[in-house]
Amino acid sequence: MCAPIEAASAAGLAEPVRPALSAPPSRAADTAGIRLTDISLTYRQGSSPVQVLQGINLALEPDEFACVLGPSGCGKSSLMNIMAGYLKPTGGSVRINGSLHTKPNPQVGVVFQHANLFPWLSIAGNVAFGLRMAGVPRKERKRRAAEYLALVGLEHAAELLPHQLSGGMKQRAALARTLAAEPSIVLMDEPFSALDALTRESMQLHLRSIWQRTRKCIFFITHDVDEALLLGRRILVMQPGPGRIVQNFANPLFREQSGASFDELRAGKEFAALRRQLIALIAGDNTAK
Amino acid sequence: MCAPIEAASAAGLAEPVRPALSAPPSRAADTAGIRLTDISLTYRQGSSPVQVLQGINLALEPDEFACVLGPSGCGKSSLMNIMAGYLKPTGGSVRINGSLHTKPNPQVGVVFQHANLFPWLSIAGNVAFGLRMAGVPRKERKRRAAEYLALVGLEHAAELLPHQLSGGMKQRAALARTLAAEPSIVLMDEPFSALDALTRESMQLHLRSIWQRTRKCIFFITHDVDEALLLGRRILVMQPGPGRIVQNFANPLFREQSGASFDELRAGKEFAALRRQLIALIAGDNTAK
Amino acid sequence: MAVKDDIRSAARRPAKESGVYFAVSACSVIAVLLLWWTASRNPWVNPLFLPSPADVWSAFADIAREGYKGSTMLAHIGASLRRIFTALLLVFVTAVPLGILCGRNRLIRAVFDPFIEFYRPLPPLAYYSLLVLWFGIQDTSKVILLFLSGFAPMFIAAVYSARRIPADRINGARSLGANGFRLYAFVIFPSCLPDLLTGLRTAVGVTYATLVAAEMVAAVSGIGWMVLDASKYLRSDIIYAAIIIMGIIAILIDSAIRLLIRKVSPWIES
Amino acid sequence: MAVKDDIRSAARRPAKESGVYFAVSACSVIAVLLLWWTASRNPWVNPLFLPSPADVWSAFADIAREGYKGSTMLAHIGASLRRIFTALLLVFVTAVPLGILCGRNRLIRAVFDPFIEFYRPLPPLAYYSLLVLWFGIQDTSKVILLFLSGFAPMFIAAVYSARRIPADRINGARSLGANGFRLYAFVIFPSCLPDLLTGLRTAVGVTYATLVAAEMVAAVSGIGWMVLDASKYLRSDIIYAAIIIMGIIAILIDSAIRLLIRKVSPWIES
Amino acid sequence: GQKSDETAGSAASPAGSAEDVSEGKLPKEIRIGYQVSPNGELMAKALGLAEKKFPGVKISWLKFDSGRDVNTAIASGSIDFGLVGTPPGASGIAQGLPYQIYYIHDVIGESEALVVQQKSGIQSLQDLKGKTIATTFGSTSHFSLLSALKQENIDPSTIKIIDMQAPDLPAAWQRGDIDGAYTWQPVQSKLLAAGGKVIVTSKEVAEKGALTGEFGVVRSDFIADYPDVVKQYIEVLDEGTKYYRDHPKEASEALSKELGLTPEETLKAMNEITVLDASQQTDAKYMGTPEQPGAFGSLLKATADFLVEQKSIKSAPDVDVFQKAIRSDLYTK
Ligand SMILES: Nc1ncnc2c1ncn2[C@@H]1O[C@H](COP(=O)(O)OP(=O)(O)OP(=O)(O)O)[C@@H](O)[C@H]1O
Ligand SMILES: Nc1ncnc2c1ncn2[C@@H]1O[C@H](COP(=O)(O)OP(=O)(O)OP(=O)(O)O)[C@@H](O)[C@H]1O
Ligand SMILES: [Mg+2]
Ligand SMILES: [Mg+2]
Repeated sequence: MCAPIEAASAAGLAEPVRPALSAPPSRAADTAGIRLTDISLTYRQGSSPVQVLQGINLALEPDEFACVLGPSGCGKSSLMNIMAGYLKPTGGSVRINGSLHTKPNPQVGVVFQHANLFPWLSIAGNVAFGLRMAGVPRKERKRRAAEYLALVGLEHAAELLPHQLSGGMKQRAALARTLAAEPSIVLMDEPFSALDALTRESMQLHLRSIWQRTRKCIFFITHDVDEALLLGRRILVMQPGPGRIVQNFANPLFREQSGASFDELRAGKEFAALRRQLIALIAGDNTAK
Repeated sequence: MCAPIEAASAAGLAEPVRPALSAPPSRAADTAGIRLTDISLTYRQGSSPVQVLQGINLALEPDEFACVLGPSGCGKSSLMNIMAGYLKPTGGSVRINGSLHTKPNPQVGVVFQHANLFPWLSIAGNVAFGLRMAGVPRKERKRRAAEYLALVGLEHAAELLPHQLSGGMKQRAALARTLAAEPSIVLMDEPFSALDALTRESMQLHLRSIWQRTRKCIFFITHDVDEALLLGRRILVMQPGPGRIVQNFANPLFREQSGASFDELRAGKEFAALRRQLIALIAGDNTAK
Repeated sequence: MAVKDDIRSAARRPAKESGVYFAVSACSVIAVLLLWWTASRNPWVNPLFLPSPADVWSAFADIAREGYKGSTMLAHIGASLRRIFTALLLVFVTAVPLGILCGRNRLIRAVFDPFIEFYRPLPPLAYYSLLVLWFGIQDTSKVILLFLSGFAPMFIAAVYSARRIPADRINGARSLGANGFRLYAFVIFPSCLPDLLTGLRTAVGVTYATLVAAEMVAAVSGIGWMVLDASKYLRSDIIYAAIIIMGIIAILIDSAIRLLIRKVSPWIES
Repeated sequence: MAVKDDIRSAARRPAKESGVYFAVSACSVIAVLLLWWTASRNPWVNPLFLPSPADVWSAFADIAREGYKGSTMLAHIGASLRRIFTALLLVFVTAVPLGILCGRNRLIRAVFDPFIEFYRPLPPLAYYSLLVLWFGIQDTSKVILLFLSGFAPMFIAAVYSARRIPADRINGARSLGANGFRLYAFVIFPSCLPDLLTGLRTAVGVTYATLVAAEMVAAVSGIGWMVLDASKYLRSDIIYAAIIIMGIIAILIDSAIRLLIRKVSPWIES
Repeated sequence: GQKSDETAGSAASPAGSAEDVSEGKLPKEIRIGYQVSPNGELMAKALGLAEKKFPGVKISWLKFDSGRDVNTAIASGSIDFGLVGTPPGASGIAQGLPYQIYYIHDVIGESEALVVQQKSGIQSLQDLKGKTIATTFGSTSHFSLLSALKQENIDPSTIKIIDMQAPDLPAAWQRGDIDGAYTWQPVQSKLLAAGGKVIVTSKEVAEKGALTGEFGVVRSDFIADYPDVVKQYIEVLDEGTKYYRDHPKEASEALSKELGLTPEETLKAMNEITVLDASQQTDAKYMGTPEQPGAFGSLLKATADFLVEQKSIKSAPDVDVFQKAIRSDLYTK
């Protein structure tokens, strides 16, 4: 496993921008988890091409919880779209559990900023959608949908339509829908940023406990430094021009058994220091001010 | 001036719910600032009336910066709409600088969650709108619009149309537009909640420095406890069923000359404690957990 | 720290208020009827130009009782509705798949676009004589005229609805294993459905507006033909009666589709 | 901690790609023209049903050079456009203020709604003979027919646009001192303008579709009359030529309005 | 656009389609496009003569308002028999429509006339300058009006001639939108009753060489397949015409419903046209015989030339094309 970079424990985090890791972490078997090799992406904007991603190398373990931070437009969503198979990279390759990954695939689940449920299906129907596509028989589908609804605490809302739910409930249903397809990897693009502060906090707790139970590999994009620090086992920082990973370190605040509540974590000195440095890094100052 | 409630300095804040102040704060002259007397509001929802606000009494000094917290649906926006004159209260009265206030009025400026600029006017045109309505001659209008654009740091964007601006720029333009009409009171309904975390923080800094320079009376609704603690000189907490003010205290973290940066404020022990208690209060636990 | 889930109540319309507005509408209708009645009693108003409400009512009663020129009133209405619904059915089964395909694939759209754009604004009467030449004077040419008038709005609605499906929804569905035909059947079509029904409303409107034109050549039945025939003999009373029947039918059809929309897509406020 | 302000570039459309689609469209048009040409050369195709492109072209050239039955081609086009634009002007100055008022005030809306809802779906031909009775056979009745067909869509667009102005925008304007007439002139009207222009597009479309009907009675000029007259003598070549002229005019008018929309409201993606 | 009947006919969708031609074979259905004109065909329809003649065959009567629609209907193969006036008929033959002439129904006399408002002060054709005169373009009336002007050497462009359907005329007349109209019955009577006055009738115009009339056309395919049916239908028309002539009173009562006039008005209208029976068809004034073509062919040619002059049709073929379309051979025993 990649050792937390020296700087992370104190104030020196942002000083020398470490190049992204080019060797896979030692503990991950070569085949399990996500492995990005030398990903680059160029968009055509009008007549001139714009390089959005360059030389991205990344390896995530099959039970990783990686939070990705970076200023707006640095290419976080583009990178995720490549990992999901929505976008073909201009160069490089994506391997999921060892095999090349090019098209969207139930192996790789995605949760979006807006819950993005199918409004014409009940919540149970939404959650069962992936199973239906996989040809699981109706009865079995129903059983498993109920299971995942219970996991996100929505048993009572199974028969409702999405528009009858609050934002937080919708987002939990979306999470259940993705998990019900039993992906080995879950990509999340700012899944909580449209929620209000309170709902957001409760969703963060939900997500952490789900991860603790399912141990999926989660790739979690966020704008919110607090969120990344509270949730991530690993933290990635991207910078634009062209987009690349400039920091990749194990979150020193992460506690495997979540003994500490979020409030306790927040109150720590380390939290404040890390927070300040990450913000400075995202804001584009390569030297902490 | 209303003394900070005893509990605010330590952990006991949320214990006994103090009734809202029924006497005006002593320092405020009877005529200056905002004064709400016994405001109540009933909506007709279908056939049954729903009481949304009850017995709201509030007095704010002419240079107050009051942040309002409360769970979704507790009536914050409704209260602001009454103060702005958009909504007639079912009972009670609003006095602005001593005189009864019933209709929208350039005296009371409003900033909304979405910048809400007139998309067909340039930024300068938007900022000058209030002056145009007041019959200020074109030349003078132009001069004053430029002044307020400078105040929010948008000199260079004067001739652009709103759609050409980023979210943060739009929100600053909206602030300039409201200030240019020279209101004595500015009401703001979650003005930064649609912005991303970084832009948001920069807007908070902007707003604080503008308040320090202009010393308007600001009534600031937010969902974000951090934001309230970082900005407010006074903090109001509302609770629903029917909506009422359950806490009204001077923010102990408030520093007149903003010697401390937000990061320093955040790092303090007091901040974390207050934060935890306010969140518990908003989430509906009347006793801190 | 528990966040209360709010299950939003679907309907929040004030029911009482709408009663007031209904009353106002009713009053204004009654006022206009009264005005009509007074005007038509005025001796200097030619009853040819403005038959009295009583005349119109008796013309209506007459047609309802004895039919009009060989067919009962219901048969006339039925003939028109049969033409319209045949045309609309054809419209739906052709314009919807083609429109959705065009909406999802810009190349296919580029193939069809110029023709749709070209024929769409053409007045149906301009090409009606060609249709009669090609398809004869029977119902075929009438139905095709109605079909062509309804096709363009339905097609455009289908293209538009398919284009505006959020990319995230399609991507999400693909990540859940939907692709090819199943993507169209289980995700794209249901996503479009509310817009398609709204498009159907427009198509019905346009088709209906073409009804009289369609029944101009060699018809002996249909409510549109009735108006034309009555106007040949300057029977204003029958013209008025037929117009009122037409208006009522149109409102009924439209309400039915609106109801359907509300039923099919309760999450859309209309 | 400085946040970089990004001034978004207004246009981000890939210009190159649209060239490809244009080429595809052009190809498909050429393919259809070729098909037409081949089919019309086929001996078993009656030229009455399908005149050859050459015939249509020569009919067009003929009309362009020598006019059609007493008026030049431009005079015919001019007569039709004059009728349409007079009607649209009337539509704009009546439907827009009334629609905006109805959109802002539910009581006023309740007064007018039943009539609009009733007459809106009626086929214009159904009441055309009444219009001719009332207003004579001159241009008046033609313009009124076109006016009535365009009024409903414009009115509905105005109501809709006035209703969907965000409450915050109106409230914000009032807090900045706008009220009464100035609120309408400086805030409500400009807010509605993009929707109004879109409504105008619809109104133009509907009006244009009614053009041939309007020129059915007592006309000797106008491009719609030309089609009708040509179809009396089964002059398919002239019918085709006139239809093509009509299509092109319609596309030109529509493009002009779209350009206007883009000019007036650059913030709306169309 | 010249086309022989054979090629043009096969493009139309044939209804009573061709197998081999055999004597006495009957189609399943006979579709007759009629117009409301007081003649033998309308009589036959009112008396149900065709139904009696062809028991077991479905007879569909389809009403048309103008020769234009009849032309279109035959071109599209929608009807088998049709009735057209001379101008649309001439234009149809000139354009190679797949039909042939089997019967001349009537020659128009006073039933079509130029009626003007008495208060307009028009006394003669010369007074028409600057006035608004309505007529139905492409009809026999339109043809007669323009012919009358030509006979008097009046430039039609000095008059405002507008295109109106006959049923629309009374309203325009009442409102004073038009000063006059060249039109047929029953509208003509209505205009006369509403303060009108006759300036010139088609009879007078015909005497100066511009005859108008109405004749029956049959789809080429149909006559090729069922020549006997056409002959039998001619018998039906003959029967109708005879009844029309012999029992004017009963006839007027029977026709008044179709015409929407009173029996008296119907009788008047009946007297204003000359209906022809089968025996008159081969008269030299009309069809003539296959050996000795009558005047009708040249009349159609002249009418077609006139339409060319009016730029209504592109070109008119030679007179023998018209002669060929006239099936006087049906009348040779
Ligand atoms: N379809 C596209 N065509 C051209 N350029 C694009 C496209 N999508 C994104 N870009 C550009 O690529 C860059 C990266 O975009 P991306 O959405 O990946 O950033 P992001 O980090 O997710 O930003 P945010 O935090 O705002 O979501 C941006 O500069 C954007 O303008
Ligand atoms: N027009 C209305 N008609 C009926 N009820 C309303 C109306 N507007 C608001 N309400 C109700 O009044 C209550 C208070 O609403 P309000 O918008 O003031 O709350 P809020 O505190 O601003 O909530 P949020 O934090 O979500 O903005 C809610 O229960 C809401 O459902
Ligand atoms: Mg993104
Ligand atoms: Mg609110």
